[in-house]
Amino acid sequence: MITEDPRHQDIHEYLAEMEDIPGTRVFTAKRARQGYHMNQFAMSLMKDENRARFKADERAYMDEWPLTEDQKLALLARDYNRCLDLGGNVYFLAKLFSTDGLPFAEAVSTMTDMEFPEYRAMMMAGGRSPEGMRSIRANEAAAAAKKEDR
Amino acid sequence: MITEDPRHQDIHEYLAEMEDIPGTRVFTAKRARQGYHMNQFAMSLMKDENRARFKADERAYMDEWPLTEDQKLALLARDYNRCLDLGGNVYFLAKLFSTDGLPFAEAVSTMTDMEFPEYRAMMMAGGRSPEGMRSIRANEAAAAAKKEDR
Amino acid sequence: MARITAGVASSHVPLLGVASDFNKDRDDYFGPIFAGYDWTREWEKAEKPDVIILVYNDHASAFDMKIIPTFAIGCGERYKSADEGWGPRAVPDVEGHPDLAWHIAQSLVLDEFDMTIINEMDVDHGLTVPLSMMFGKPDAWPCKVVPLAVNVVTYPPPSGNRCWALGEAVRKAVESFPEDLNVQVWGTGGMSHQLQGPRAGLINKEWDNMFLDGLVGDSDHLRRIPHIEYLRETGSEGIEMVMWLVMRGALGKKTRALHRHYHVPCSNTAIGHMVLRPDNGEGLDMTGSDTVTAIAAE
Amino acid sequence: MARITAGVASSHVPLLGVASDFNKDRDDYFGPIFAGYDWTREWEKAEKPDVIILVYNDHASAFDMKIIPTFAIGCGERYKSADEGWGPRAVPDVEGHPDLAWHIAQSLVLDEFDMTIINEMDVDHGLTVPLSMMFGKPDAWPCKVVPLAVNVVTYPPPSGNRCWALGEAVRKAVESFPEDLNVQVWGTGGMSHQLQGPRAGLINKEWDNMFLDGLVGDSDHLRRIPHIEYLRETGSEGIEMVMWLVMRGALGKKTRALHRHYHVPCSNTAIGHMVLRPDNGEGLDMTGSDTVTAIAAE
Ligand SMILES: [Fe+3]
Ligand SMILES: [Fe+3]
Repeated sequence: MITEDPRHQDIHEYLAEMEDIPGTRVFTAKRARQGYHMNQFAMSLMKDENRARFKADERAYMDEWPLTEDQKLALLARDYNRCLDLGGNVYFLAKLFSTDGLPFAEAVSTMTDMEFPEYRAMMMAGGRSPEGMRSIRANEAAAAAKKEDR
Repeated sequence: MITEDPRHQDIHEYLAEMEDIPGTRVFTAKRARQGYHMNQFAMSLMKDENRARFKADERAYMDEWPLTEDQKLALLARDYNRCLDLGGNVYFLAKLFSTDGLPFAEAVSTMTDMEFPEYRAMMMAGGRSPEGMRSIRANEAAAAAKKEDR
Repeated sequence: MARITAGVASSHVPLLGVASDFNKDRDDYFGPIFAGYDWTREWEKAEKPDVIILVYNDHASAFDMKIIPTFAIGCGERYKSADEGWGPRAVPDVEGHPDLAWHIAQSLVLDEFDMTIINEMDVDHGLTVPLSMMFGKPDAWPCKVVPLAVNVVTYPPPSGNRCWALGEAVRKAVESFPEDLNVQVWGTGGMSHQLQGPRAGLINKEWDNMFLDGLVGDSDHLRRIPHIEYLRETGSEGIEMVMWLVMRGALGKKTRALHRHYHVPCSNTAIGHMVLRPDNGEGLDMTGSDTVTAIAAE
Repeated sequence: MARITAGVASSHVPLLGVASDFNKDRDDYFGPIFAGYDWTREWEKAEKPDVIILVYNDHASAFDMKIIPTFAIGCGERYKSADEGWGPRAVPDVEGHPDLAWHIAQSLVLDEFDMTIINEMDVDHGLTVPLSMMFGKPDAWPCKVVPLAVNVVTYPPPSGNRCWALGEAVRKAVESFPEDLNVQVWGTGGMSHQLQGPRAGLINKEWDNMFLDGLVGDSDHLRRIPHIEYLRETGSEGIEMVMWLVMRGALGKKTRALHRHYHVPCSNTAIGHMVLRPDNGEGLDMTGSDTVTAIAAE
C-alpha cells in the first residue's frame, strides 16, 4: 500500500494513471464530456412515461437527444463496451439495463469475454483475480522482459 | 480589523454574533428554513407566465404554495421587513420587486424609516454611517454606561 | 450534547434491496449475506440510535450530469425512494433531521469544507439498502437520517484524506449540537467491485480484508491510500470505499470492532460489513458478536 | 502554459446593467461611475485576455433553495442571461471554456476543494454586469468565461481564508494547463451595501478603501477578516467582498495596482473597482492609469 500523502498530486499524472488499468474506462472529465448527452438520455429512463416511449420506438426516442450516430448505434445494439468508449457511465447506462429488465450482473457480464453462466460461476468461485490486471504498463514491461529472457 | 484566524470558530458563537447587528437579519439556517417556501414562491416569479398569473390574482397564486397566513399577508402588503422576519431573503424577494416594476433602491427604502426621496438623498450624500450601527450589545453597553454617568 | 456512539460500514449493492423486497433474503444465495447482518440487527434494536449520518453516493438518481457536488448534505424534512429504472423501492420514506443536518452543514462550512446543501432530493439504493440491511422491513425506519452524499462517479472523487478529515469535522459538529442525541455514522459502498468493461467482476479479498483491518485501532494509514490503488486493487467501483473513511474519521483516534462480516459474491460485488465503536474513553458497551463471519470461499 | 496576467475587482450592481442596456451610462448619475471604467476598457482592448475566471455569486437565479453549493464551477459550453424578474438582459450569451474549466475543477478537487461542477445554468447580473463594465456593448463578448459561483447568500459563506486559498489553488491549476492562454481572474460584488432592513443604505468609505489598500502589495492580512466584520462595517451584503479574495489569492504573493476607482452611490451600493497585476517576477507591463479616481463626495 502506498502511504505517501496523495494530496497535491499533479492532475496530469493522476489522469495518466487512470488510463493505465487494463479493461477499464475511468469516468474522467474527458469521458464525462464525450458522453454527456448519452448519459442524460439514459437518465431520462428513470421516468415511467419515458421508458414507455423509448420501448415503443427506441430510435425515435433517441433522435430527440443530441447523440452521435455512433452513440445511437451502440445503444441500440446494447454494446456496452462501445457505450463506455463513447463516454457512457455504467450508473447512467444502468437505467437502460433496468428498462430492458436485465439483471445488473448479466448486463455487466456482456462487457466481458464470458457468457453470463460462466461469469456467474466465476463470481461464485470468488471473482476475477487482480493478478495481471493491475497495470497496462507493468504488463507490457513484464512481457518485454520475458521476451528479453528468451 | 480583527486579524485573528477565524477558522474553526464555534458555530454557536458565530451565529450569536450574526444576531448582534442592529436593523439586520442575517440569512442563517433558521431563517432559510422558516422562509423556505416564501423564497421558493418569490423565485417562481422569474417565469413570465407565473408573473402574469400572480398579477391576475395574487392571493390565488400564493394559495398554491405552502405559505403561512402571516407570510401571505406580509407579501400582499409588500411589508418587506415583516417578510424578512418571516424568513424572506432579499435576493428572492427582489423577484417580487421586479414583478411590481419597483426600482430596487425604492423597494429597499421601504424597509427603512425614510421615504424614498429622503433615502435617495442620504445615498447621494454618501450613505448611512456605520457609527452606532455596528452592535446591539455595544449600543446597550454604551447606553447603560451613559445612564450610570448621570 | 449529541454524541457519536458507533460507526457502521456496509456495502450497498442494489440486489440486496431486491432480495429484501422480494423475500429472497434467506435463500441459498442471499442467506449467507444476510446472516452476517443478523447480529447487527439485534444490536441496533438495543442501541436505538436517534439519527444516522449516512454517507453514501448517488448513482445517477438525484444528481444528473448538470450538477455534480463533491460533498452534499441533506437538510430536508424527508426523502423519497428514487425510481432507478424499475420503479421506486417499496420502502418507507426516509425522515431527515433538519435541525442536526443544518447545524452540521453550518459547522462544516466554518471548518472550511465546501459543502453543498440539499433541501429536496430522492435517495437511491446507496442510502436505502444499508437501512434494509440494518433494520429489516419495518413500517417506518426506526430513526432519522442525515444523508451525506459523496461524488464517487465523476473523477476525481474527494481524496481519502479529505474524506477522513470530513469525518473528523462531522464529529466536532455533532459534539457541539446541544440536544442529547445518539448518533451513528454509516459509511457505505464497496468493497471490491468493477461493474464495467472486460475487467468486470474483479474481487480482491486480501486487499478488502486489509482495509477492514485498517479501520480498527489507532492507525490512520488508510487515509493516505491514493485513488489509483483502490482502482487497481479492487476494481473501478471499489473507489466507493473512500466513503467508509468519512465514517472512520468521525470515530476519533481509536476504534474497536464489535462485528465483522465478509462475503463473496453478491452480484458483481464483495460484501463487507463492520460495526465499530469509538474507543477513546467514551465508555461505550464494547460487547461484540461472538463470531466473526468467516471469509466466504476460503 | 496558461498564465494569470491580471486580477480585476468590481462591484456588480444590477442597476449598472440597466444603465448600460438603456444607454444611461453617461448621464449625471451614472457618468462618474462609468468614467472610472474607461481606463480599464481601453486596457482590456490591449490585453486581449483569452479567458476570464469570473468569481461571482448567484442571486437566487440559477440556484434556488433546493440546492446551495458553496463553490460551483461552470464547465459548460455556454450560458444564457437569467431572467431575474424583468426578462433576461439583452447581452450576448456567455461562452464557456470547458477544457480549462474541467481542468481547473479536477485540479481543485485533487487539492481538496469540494467543488460542485455545473454543466448547465443561466448566469445573472453578478456575472454579466462586470462583463458590461469592462467590455461595453459588443455583439459578442471578446473572451471566454469560466464562471466560479460562491455562496454568499445562505450563511455561512466560505471564510475569507478559504476563498483566498481557493484562489491560490486556481493559480496552480491554471499554470498546469498546457495551452498558451492569457487568463484573468475577476472578483466581483461589494463593496459596502446593505439591501435589507432598517439599516439599509449603510456605506463605509474608510473600510472599503482600507480593503482596496489591502489588496495591493504582499500582505495577506485580508484573508483573516472574519465575516462578522464585513457585516458590521460594510452592511449585510458587503460580505460579497470575500469573492475578491479568490481573485487576490490567484495573483500570488505580491500585487501592484494599475487602476483604482471608488464611487458612492450606485443605487444602495458603494462602487469599487481595481485592476491588479501579479508582481512576483512575471515581467508584465505595469503601466497604470495616470489618475486614481477620487473618492466621491469627499
Ligand atoms: Fe454504490
Ligand atoms: Fe451581488
